[in-house]
Amino acid sequence: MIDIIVMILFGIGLFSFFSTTVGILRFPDFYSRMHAAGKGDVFSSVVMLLGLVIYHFHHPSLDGVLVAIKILMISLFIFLASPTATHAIISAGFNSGVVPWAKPKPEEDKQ
Amino acid sequence: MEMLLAKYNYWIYVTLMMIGIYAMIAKCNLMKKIIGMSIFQTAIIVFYVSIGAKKGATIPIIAHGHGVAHEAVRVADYVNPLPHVLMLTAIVVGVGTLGVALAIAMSIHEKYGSLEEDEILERQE
Amino acid sequence: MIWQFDLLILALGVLCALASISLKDLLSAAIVFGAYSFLMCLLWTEMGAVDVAFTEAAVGAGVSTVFFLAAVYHTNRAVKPRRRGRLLHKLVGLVTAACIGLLLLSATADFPTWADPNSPASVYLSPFYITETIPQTAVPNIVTAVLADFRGFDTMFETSVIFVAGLAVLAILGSYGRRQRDYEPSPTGQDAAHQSSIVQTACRVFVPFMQLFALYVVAHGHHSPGGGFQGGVILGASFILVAISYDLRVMQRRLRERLAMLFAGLGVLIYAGIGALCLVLGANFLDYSILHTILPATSPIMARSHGMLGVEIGVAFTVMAIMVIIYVNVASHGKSDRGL
Amino acid sequence: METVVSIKPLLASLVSLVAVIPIVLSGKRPNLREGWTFLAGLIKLGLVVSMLPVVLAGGTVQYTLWEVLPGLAIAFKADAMGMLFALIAATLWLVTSAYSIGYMRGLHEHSQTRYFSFFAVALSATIGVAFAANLFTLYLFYEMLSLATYPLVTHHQDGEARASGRKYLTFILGTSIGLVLPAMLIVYSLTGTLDFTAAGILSGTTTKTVIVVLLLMFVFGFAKAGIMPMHGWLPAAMVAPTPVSALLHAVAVVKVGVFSIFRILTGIFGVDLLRTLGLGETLCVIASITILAASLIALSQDGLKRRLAFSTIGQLSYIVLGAALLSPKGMVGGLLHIAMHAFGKITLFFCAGAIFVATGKKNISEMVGIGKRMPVTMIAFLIGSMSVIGIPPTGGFISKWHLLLGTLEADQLPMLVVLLSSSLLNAAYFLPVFYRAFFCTAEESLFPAKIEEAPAWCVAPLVLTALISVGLFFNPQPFLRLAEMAVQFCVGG
Amino acid sequence: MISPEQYPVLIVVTPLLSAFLINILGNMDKRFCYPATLLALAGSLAAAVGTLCRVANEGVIHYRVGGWPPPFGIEYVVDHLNALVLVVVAGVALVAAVASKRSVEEEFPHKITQFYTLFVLLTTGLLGMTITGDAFNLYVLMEIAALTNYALIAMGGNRALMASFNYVVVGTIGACFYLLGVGHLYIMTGSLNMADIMTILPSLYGTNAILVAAILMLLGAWIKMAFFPLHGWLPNAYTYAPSATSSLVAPLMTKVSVYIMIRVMFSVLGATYVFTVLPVKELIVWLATAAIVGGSLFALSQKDFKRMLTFLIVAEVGYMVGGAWLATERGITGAILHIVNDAVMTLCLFLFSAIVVYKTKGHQLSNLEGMFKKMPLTMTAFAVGALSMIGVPPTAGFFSKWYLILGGIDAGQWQFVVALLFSSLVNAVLFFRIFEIAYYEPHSDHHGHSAPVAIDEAPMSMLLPLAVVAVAIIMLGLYSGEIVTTFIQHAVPAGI
Repeated sequence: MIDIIVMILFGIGLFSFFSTTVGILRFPDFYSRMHAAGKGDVFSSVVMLLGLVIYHFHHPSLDGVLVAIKILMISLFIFLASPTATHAIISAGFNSGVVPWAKPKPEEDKQ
Repeated sequence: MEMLLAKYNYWIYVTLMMIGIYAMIAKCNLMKKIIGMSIFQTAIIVFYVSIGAKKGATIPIIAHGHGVAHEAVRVADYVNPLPHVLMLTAIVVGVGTLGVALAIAMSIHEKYGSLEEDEILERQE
Repeated sequence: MIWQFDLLILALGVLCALASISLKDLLSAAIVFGAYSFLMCLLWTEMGAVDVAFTEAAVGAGVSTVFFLAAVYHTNRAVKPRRRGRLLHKLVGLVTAACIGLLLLSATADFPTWADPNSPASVYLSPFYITETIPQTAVPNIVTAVLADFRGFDTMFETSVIFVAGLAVLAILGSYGRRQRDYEPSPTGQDAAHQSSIVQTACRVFVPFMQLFALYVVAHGHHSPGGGFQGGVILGASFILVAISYDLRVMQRRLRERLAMLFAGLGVLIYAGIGALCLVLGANFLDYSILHTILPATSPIMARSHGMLGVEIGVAFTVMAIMVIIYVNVASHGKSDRGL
Repeated sequence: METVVSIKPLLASLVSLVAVIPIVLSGKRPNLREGWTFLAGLIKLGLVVSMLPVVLAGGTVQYTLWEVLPGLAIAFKADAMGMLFALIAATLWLVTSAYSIGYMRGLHEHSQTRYFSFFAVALSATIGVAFAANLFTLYLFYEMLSLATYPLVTHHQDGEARASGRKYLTFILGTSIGLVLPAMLIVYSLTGTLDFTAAGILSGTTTKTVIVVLLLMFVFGFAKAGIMPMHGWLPAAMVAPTPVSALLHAVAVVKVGVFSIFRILTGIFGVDLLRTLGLGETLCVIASITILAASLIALSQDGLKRRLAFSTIGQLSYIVLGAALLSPKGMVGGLLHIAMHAFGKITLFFCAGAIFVATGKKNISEMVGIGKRMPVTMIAFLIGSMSVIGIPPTGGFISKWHLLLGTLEADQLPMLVVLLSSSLLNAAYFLPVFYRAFFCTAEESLFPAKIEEAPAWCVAPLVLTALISVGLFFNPQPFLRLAEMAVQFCVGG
Repeated sequence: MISPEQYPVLIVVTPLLSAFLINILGNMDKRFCYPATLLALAGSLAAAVGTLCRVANEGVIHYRVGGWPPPFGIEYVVDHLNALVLVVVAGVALVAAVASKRSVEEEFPHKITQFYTLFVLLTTGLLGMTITGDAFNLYVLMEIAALTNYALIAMGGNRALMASFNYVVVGTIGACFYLLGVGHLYIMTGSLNMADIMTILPSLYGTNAILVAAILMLLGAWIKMAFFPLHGWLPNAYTYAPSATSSLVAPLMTKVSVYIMIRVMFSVLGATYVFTVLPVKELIVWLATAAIVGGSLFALSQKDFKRMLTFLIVAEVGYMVGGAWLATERGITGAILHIVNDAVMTLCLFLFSAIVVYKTKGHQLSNLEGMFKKMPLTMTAFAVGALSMIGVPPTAGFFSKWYLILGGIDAGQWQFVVALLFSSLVNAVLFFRIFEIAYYEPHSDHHGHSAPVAIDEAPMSMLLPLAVVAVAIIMLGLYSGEIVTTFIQHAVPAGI
């Protein structure tokens, strides 16, 4: 039972990781790539960590619970840190004047 | 195949080391030299840690601390801790060297306005 | 250990290494190098060297990348495209690298197969450490025990190395000792003092937790990966985070450079002092077991454990302080005004 | 023969070294300073003389200061040979000091304090060589002498002095480090000792070729002996103030050279070894070449001191030749010649100096008729040259006589010829000086006919030495006795 | 309270502890630094001398740091060899520290605290390298010494920076090679304790890995000591270093590296392995010959006094390496004796150069004009050092050279003998050129009667150490017999 849930969570996580990567590679410009990276990254990692947490309730013991709590805290940390980082990067990019992508001419940009 | 399995760690540390040495000697940019230096040092760490590895053994922390302190500890269960200790030292030394090297590089840049070895040398004349 | 996984990481590592020395943009080179060290630390976790991995994650992937970035920020970031002239150097480099490589490869033939449980390294000394650690020092984390007790002497000097590094950076860059701290706007017009409030708030939230975690790592080093170095680095990192998200001076209001230097000295003094204490009490240098004569209600064995804790704290002090000092000086080019 | 263990030899060497301190301290008060010099000189002479009875009684005075490495000690031994040399050096130092005062003050030379202190150092080195009990000690003092004489040679500190100073060091140090040191090392690694013994230490240790190589290394290595082609420094060093030339290049330095060679031949190689290997001839040839060549060159020199220098080179080789004859009489002659030539040659140098002080003339061509002006000096000059040539009644005759006997004894007739012909050459380059000085018509004469000698401080010493060299003809003791003892000791026959 | 048992560790711990105290005190008041430094180094020297006496009386001393038995814990081993080197290192450091006062105040008044802290730590590193019996511990201390060294040299500013950067790169390579070598030994033997490794090794002599380990460790040591083909980094680093630094680093760094090479040869790999199994004996003696000749020639071509000295160091390293690899008793004796003598000689020369820099603000040969008149005492002391470099008895230099040459003769390595004599000649030329320059007043070619130069001696704090060193040189010379019989002959491995 637990296994199945874990499987599912992992599945979701992997999928969204995959799509994140695709996004980073394929999106036209800096901002949209960061969008992909930021969102996908946080979401998928949090999901997978949740999977790990649940996995630890297989045979509940003090240690298991402790580990689970630690993992939860990690996910919480990621949940806070990663968006902040994304935000900082994007604003830095904006300050140094990277122009957002406009429809007609897809021009390359350096990160 | 067994050959590969038996030694690939060592081969790859050699590769890393060659990369490092090459960068230290051939690169003209001081930062690149420094990066090469760090790679060189990590390569050594890879080597040592590979020495420590042991099949079918786990991390060198004895399970449940005091709980089972009195029952015999099976050597085969734990990887060799000694190289880890040595490499902690090596890492620390590495970051120390890195800091000093960076500091020197920065003051060189301040003095000569360049990080390229050849330019600095010709500006020294 | 899944060797495919192992090999994959190693391959990636080589790629990153190549990339970081060949990239023309130093900033990206530094970042790629960070990635490289992170791969390394994965590799070591995977080989069971958790403490090494932890340290590498904190030091290699974390702090030193920051140092690199700071340094690059203050020097020029683009590598000049090499015209002619370096051919000789390249040749020499290649030849040397090749020679050394061949030399080392020729040696690998005699090595015991990788991860062989019967290799001399695994059968000669390590069994003693593995079996004797608990009975003799009551510390489950063998690495900590070996680090702080069996080979504690190494560690003391390793702490001194850190201290030396910080002092060296001060001596080379620092305007330390001269009191003037002139404020000058950073070369690029963009003003880091106005980091968006989001970042600042987030950091304000994080920093206490980071420091708490650092203390946990130091204190819990006996039972889990971690110890003085890792904890110290994280502690330092928390300050560095303040410095980045706010401003160097804001950070300095919390930890002045002189104070930091004092901490640094103090840390190593604690370590060496404990050693000397053992000396004074009549045992050999760093022989903690003698401490039970002054510590209330402790057996020699627990005395060792406590002694280790003491030195770990000392280490943490030094490492924290020095990390901060190096960052401050590198980031502000010696005049610790406002940094990046 | 009994050996007395006493610190005297060491003291004899050190006394002038110690004297340097008061000399330097009293640098501001010249009279006091020279007082110290004399005091030291007297003490030194006293010490040397006080050892004379023991030595004449066939004993030796020995003292080992310090054994640095096994078989490598700083040790002193006053035996006949050393005593002979020490006696000469100690006596002449006093005389020369007196002369220096006249000379230096007469010319108002600069930095006289330095001059006198290094003079003292040089002397203690000389005595050290004389009393050295082994090759190592000898080498030590030999080097010390080279270094101490450098400031004396380059006293004037002008371009010329600089150049000849370089030449001096190049020859002296170059040879001693490049030849003597390795030779010494080889000897040590062969025998494990460096002591001078009666029979030599090398016999039966190695092959003839090695011996020959060593011999050549030593003979040419002691460049102070001025054996050609290692003589170049001697004429160059004539830029030094005359007393320096007089003492160091007629007595101390050069004689140290030949003395060292004597020591090596007798003490390290051993006469028998050389005889058996028939190496005497080789040396004889080397020496005689130098004798003739030097005398011929001397003929062509106009500078008085340069002429004297070349004559010195020639005369030194007499001594070497004497040693090389390996016959008792020859060696006696050689040793005696150390003494005789010393007194004769120093007289000549004093005269040259006196002339320079009084008239500022350096070249022979400018001395036409000078006898009318400085008769005393020129008479002394005559005596000196007679002694060097070997005409009775001067000491030079005695030594040359022994040498000639030696050649006969060793039936080396070619050497006999060499000696005689070179004596003729000596006469040929000395007598004209004297002749032109007196026998010239008034208009030729470059000098007014009024007598005007150099200061008394200059004249007195040269008269003294001249008289001594005459006196040595009538009573060559104690030198003859010492020489005979020394030879008999090392020839053992 | 502290028993003689503890002397060995005190040698290292005294300066280590006081380094941090100096730093803390110095942040309160600069003036504490100098006396505190002297105190620390004096204490260390005292401990070293005490240890020396113990070794002389009761032979090799083993000290278990942390009370753990070797090979599990780290062990200090003080035998006749390193007892001697320890005293030399501590002594030289003390003298250099005494002399450093004025130069430091002159050259970087703002960084006195850092300087002295680093200075003491560098000494600690060198002492630790010398005393330890653990291969890895040696590496850590090597790094301490190296890092302090980089910093101390970089403090010279300007050209020193680039020099020191090169030194960082090269030095790191050297240290890492050594570490790799240790790693190879460890993977093959599983031990880090030198003595332990040496006992295990013979069974592995044939293997490639040990060969590589030997090569790596020796390479590491050679890079650190600037042995001939690898000497590129040294001249600049030592020339442009602050004079206070160079008078500590120049005498000790290379010597200690040479000591480490000898240690590795005889106490880790074992003499039999080094001399019989390794085929490189001849080659290295040839290299050493090249080093001596090359170093001397380069020195001959220098206009810069300090730079000339640095090239002499390269030549001297050639002496010692060559002597050690002659594989004859006398040769090795000479090498070890020369470690001692050369440290003192070099100290003398560099103290003098520090005085020159302090007085004339430069280290060109032309800065020396008229020195004999200006500072006779200083020049006399310098002359002693110079004569010792040339090898004139009874100075120390003569006797070590004596042994080296004898060793060369024993081994039949004539090229080495010739090289030694040649370098003596070159040194003679070099130093007499200097004497000449110093002896003739500037532009006094009119019969010496130049304007009388006023005597203007170096400050006492610099002159006194120099004088002490000069005396020490002669004393070492006279007592070299004692030194050899009491210590060195026990240090030479048996069966050669």
